[in-house]
Amino acid sequence: MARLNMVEAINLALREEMERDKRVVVLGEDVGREGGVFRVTDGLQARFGGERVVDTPLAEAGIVGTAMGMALYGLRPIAEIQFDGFLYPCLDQITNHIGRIRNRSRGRFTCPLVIRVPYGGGIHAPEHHSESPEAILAHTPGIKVVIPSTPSEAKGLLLASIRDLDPVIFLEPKRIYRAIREEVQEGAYTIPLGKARLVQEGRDVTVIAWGAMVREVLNAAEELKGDKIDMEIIDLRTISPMDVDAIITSIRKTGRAVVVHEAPKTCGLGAEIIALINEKAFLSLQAPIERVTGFDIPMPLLKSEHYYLPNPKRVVAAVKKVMSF
Amino acid sequence: MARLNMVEAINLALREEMERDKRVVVLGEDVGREGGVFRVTDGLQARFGGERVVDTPLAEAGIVGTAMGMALYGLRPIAEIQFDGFLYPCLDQITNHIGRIRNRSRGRFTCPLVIRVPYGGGIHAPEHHSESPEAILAHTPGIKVVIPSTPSEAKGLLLASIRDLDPVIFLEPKRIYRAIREEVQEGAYTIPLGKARLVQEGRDVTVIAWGAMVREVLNAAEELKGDKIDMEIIDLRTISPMDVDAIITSIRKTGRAVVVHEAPKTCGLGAEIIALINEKAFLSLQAPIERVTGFDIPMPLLKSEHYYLPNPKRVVAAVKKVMSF
Amino acid sequence: MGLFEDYHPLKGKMFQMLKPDGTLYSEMGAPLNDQETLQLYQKMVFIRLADQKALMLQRQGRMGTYAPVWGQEVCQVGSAYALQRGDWVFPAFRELAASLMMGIPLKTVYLYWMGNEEGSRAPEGINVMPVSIPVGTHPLHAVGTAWAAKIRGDKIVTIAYFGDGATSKGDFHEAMNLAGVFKTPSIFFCQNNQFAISVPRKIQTASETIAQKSVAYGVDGIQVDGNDLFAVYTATKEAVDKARSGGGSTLIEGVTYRFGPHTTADDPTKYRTDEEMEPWKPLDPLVRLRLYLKERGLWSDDVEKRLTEEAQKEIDQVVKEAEAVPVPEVEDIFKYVFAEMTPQLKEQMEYLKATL
Amino acid sequence: MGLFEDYHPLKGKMFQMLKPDGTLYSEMGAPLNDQETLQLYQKMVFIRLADQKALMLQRQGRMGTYAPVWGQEVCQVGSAYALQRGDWVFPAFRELAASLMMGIPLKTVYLYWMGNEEGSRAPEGINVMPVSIPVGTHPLHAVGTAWAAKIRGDKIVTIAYFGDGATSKGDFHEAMNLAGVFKTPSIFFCQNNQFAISVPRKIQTASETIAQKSVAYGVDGIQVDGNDLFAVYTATKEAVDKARSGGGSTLIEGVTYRFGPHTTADDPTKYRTDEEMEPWKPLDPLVRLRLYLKERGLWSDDVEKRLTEEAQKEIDQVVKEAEAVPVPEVEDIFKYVFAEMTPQLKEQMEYLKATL
Ligand SMILES: Cc1ncc(C[n+]2csc(CCOP(=O)(O)OP(=O)(O)O)c2C)c(N)n1
Ligand SMILES: Cc1ncc(C[n+]2csc(CCOP(=O)(O)OP(=O)(O)O)c2C)c(N)n1
Ligand SMILES: [Mg+2]
Ligand SMILES: [Mg+2]
Repeated sequence: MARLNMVEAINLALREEMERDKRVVVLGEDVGREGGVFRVTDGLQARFGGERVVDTPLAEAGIVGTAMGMALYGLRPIAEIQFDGFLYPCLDQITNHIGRIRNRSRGRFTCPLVIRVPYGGGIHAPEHHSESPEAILAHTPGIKVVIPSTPSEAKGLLLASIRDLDPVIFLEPKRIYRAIREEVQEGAYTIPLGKARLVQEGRDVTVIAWGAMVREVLNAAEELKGDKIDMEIIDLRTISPMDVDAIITSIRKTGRAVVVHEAPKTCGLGAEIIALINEKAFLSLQAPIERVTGFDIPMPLLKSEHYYLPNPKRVVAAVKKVMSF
Repeated sequence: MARLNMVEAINLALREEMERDKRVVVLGEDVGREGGVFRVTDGLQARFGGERVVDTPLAEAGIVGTAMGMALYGLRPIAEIQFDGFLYPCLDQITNHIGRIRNRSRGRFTCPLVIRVPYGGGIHAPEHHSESPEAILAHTPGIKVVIPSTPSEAKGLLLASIRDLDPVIFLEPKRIYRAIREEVQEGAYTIPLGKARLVQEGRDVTVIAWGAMVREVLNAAEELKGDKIDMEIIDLRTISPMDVDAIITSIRKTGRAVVVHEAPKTCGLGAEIIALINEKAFLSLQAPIERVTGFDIPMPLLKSEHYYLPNPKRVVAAVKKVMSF
Repeated sequence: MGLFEDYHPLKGKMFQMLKPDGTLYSEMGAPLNDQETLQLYQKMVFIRLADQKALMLQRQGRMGTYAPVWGQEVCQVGSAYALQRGDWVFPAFRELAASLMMGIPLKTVYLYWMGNEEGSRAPEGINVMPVSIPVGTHPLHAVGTAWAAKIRGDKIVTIAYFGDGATSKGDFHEAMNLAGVFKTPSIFFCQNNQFAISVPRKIQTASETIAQKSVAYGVDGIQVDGNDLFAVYTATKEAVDKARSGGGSTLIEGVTYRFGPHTTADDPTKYRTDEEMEPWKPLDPLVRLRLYLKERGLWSDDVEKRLTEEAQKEIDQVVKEAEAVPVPEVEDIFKYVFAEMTPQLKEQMEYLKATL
Repeated sequence: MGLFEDYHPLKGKMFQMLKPDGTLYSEMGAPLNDQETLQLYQKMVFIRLADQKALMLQRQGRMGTYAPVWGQEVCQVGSAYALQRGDWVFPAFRELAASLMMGIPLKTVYLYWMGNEEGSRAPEGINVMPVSIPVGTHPLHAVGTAWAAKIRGDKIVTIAYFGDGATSKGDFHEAMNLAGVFKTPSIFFCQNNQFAISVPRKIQTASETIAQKSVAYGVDGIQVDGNDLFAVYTATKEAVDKARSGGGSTLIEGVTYRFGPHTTADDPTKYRTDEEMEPWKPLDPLVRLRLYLKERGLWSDDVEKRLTEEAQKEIDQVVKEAEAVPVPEVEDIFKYVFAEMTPQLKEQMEYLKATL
């Protein structure tokens, strides 16, 4: 078992699954010779050839639209959108076609495919390279949305996504692409979609996060150690469909919650989580749920990025606020 | 003062404003000779000429992208997207450009423009013609989102939108385009953006809605008359930015709430409203807030549309549930 | 053969074989024999009646909005006839004729426009995709499917149908460009019916022809008389054969005219006059074929009467069957969203059942 | 003049005036006089040094990701020189040269790449839009602005700069098509630098040239030697004059080569070899101009030394000033989102201040 970072773990998952399943093809801008701008697809074209690892023209709607056509025919395409900010041109294909074809054809046509997108801020990238569009996707029927938070999680979730019978958007938190290194199992293992991960058990407050924010929350937990606050941490992993049971079970126990996300606050996924808790665990709630989120502003350029991003300090403040209510 | 339906009221607003302000131009598919597929722009081309009322090629991103260019130069373009389902190709231009240009240029470049979109279900329209993408827009920084619920509201809100210094998406609930007729003032009057309307005062429960759903709520209130439930009804009018004060003030009084919208439930605007109430009026809440919404499915074809759409019956059930908690 | 060189779009020639008076342009003869031609004519009689029936059903409130094919039958019949069974068709929303040609039951088509998702379920083995309402978005799928077949080594071709309006959309461009780069076995069939709702062709693009847009993608293009069965068939067959043998994509512009309204929701008098339509009337694709068949002794008033009666009877029967299909169940709107229903959807379904 | 007919893209000729050895192709002479030419050369020396400086600043961690113009100076300097003050420029992200030419201070450009939004604030009266990162999306704005000017009756033109990769995007297509239909005074300047990051031009599109894509839109198109100042200037001037006098749009393909990495985040050895670059090296646009100027007695090692020293001094001063600009305030990320700050943003700003 090797110690890998998330880039390597995803690369390994792709390689192993392409060996196993001849239907899997990879397409996107610079995924071939270049191996992807983050090197996630490094070496795949050399191994599997230019027909299965395809450098495409610069056309995001085209990439996902043709991927859908491939999936209709029985391939298992994995499309890469180079950065989060360039997912917007795909939303028409995703919403109006990819997420609907099974339903509208009553199951006659389906398009199991994966759209991989490096996602989120925190790496001082240029404008439009640090976006968090996950709530839009979670609001879109017919697609699943997966966001890993560690290398080995990334591998298992990606394999499950590729094998899923429905389209999956796989958002890769670029901030932790290389920041975490851990043991990653070789060979196929899958982590079921739709199930959250209990990162840390606790009894006082539930902190819910996903992707790169899980690490921020863990850092906050570290800071809070002296305060004797017993934090339960949930990593959602799949944000659509969400693991409502895991959330509710935890709130029933703790009675308090903080949700953390990078996306703008208004209509972010945090709102949905609060609404679900309101609906299903109202009487357990002992304090208003706090949101630690990005702001309702365009993601700032790098000099101001630190203003925008949730950090352990803000998480700590929210936890303390919730605890002292 | 004439009794007009919403189509006529919007038409009147456009006509009067184009008379008044030479900078206003209208562009979109079939808005000219045809007068729009809903006749909202009827007669405008004959009156103001083909240069100010422009039939464009079939290209939604193109329409809003060029509208942005026009606005940069100082015109006040009003772009029509023919149906809600065809707004998706514009999301890239809206999110990555239109909503950002003021901020990214530190105010040096701005693009005040209006994008009008017939919106929502209930008229037995074909596929992709009955969508409710408002939550996506409310999650997008830098744009305002306005949804009128009656003809005279539509006129005042549209005039305010055209004169606003920022880009406004104006969603027109096509289900009530011709269903409501009321007195509409001639001449210019504006209804301020960002302010909700108190449709009906009440003390027991706050029902929050917008657009076509306001009428459903009023019908529910009618049905509930015998039950002696004193309903307060709020029409949000502007969903971004939202009138949080109006919501919180009402909840502080009633302690109970129901939110009604047509869009899919998960990550819909209802969630945000619940989250806001949780944050700002937690201790006033006497029952979980209920959501009466569309489902997390693609909008069904016309034979099944009635399954999908919120109706007075569901609103009544939700109000009773909230009251009996 | 050099059809695509001979008729390179920048040469300014439209490919034609059958004159409006029913005689052939060339001595080379017809590409289809008498039996096939008569059979296709019969199909077209059926299609035209089925189309008119849909218009009527809509007017009577028995069908939702409908987009008639009236006037464009030859574009679809001629091109679909050049395909094989396993080939894939990606229609827009006006493709009654192409769909029926590929084996989609009329009942399925009617169900769709009546507002039942069952109308988007093609029979197994018939690769006709559901109607695509978002204009210009589906050629990408046709390219993707063709590409997949190419990767798999299968010798199938795909065809996307769309209108002149669709060529202005970004997705059309991305599809053509990808087809050019990857030499996918995909055919782009543009039915230039002169209008996108009210917007006339010359406001749609300043390009002189739609066919010449192929030049931007290094793809073959050809403009054909879309009301000429033989020309449409021949050009499509050529494109299909080329695609099947690895020669890549073709953009075919069929020049035709929409005789009916855009859809039943449309009032064409708002944007076109009778005089504008006048020159197109004698170019009715059925008339031309009728003249041809008559000349060859295959058509008479009696034949027409028989074909019409047979078709009408069948159509009436189909309407009956389609109208007998019950309204979808509550489950139906939930159970096909994912392969397996999510807990959220189950809960929402139970809630709906309880509040119906 | 018939430049756009003479060099119609389907004739397969690239427009050139200045040979790589610095001599002129034709006896007609240069379109710019000696003084102008020397002045533009001086600009280019400055630009190249400012560009190299940015690369270095990035390597030292003093600047964010940067996209160098190295090798493409003439495309931008030659075309921008054909514009007038009130004209509008819509850059992509590699337009250091065009921006400086139009009067954007180098400090502003540096601030942008250093990650400060002040770097997107053009001085009043200088109509250069901020960098547009989403590839291919900004030509639409150029078309819209040109269209607005046309409606207003103002005689300005707009120019959008973009790369070969951008031509594959749907928005590029919609922009070209709209420009064709509405005859907007807008110029599409494609710097075909042979790569979109790692993707070579021939995988980007099967179209033989980028210029010929104009045929799809009924718009003029021309391929020019993008490393030839006189050709770039002349073609752009022609397009500008035409646009200003109501003749509509032009697509100009400047054939050039990116000498540097795609951006500072890129490792070009992954996808191109030194041998591939070799033939392009003698085509360096500055070398050619130097040879021309030398021939005319306007260039010497001394001149070069002086220009370099002057430029370096100025650049160092600008770096100092840019680095002295303080990090934006908390308010700055909130106060420009809307004309007036919303209650939500005020609340969020207060929260942020309290938790910093
Ligand atoms: C993306 C999109 N925009 C707008 C519409 C509304 N609409 C439906 S058909 C149509 C015109 C289509 O014209 P064309 O492509 O020529 O096809 P035709 O209707 O003539 O067959 C329009 C604007 C749509 N369905 N999709
Ligand atoms: C819509 C979009 N997709 C992807 C990217 C990432 N990206 C930045 S530049 C680039 C290549 C652009 O190539 P080209 O248009 O030829 O311009 P060049 O970089 O060569 O100047 C890519 C893929 C982007 N910025 N925008
Ligand atoms: Mg048409
Ligand atoms: Mg390039």
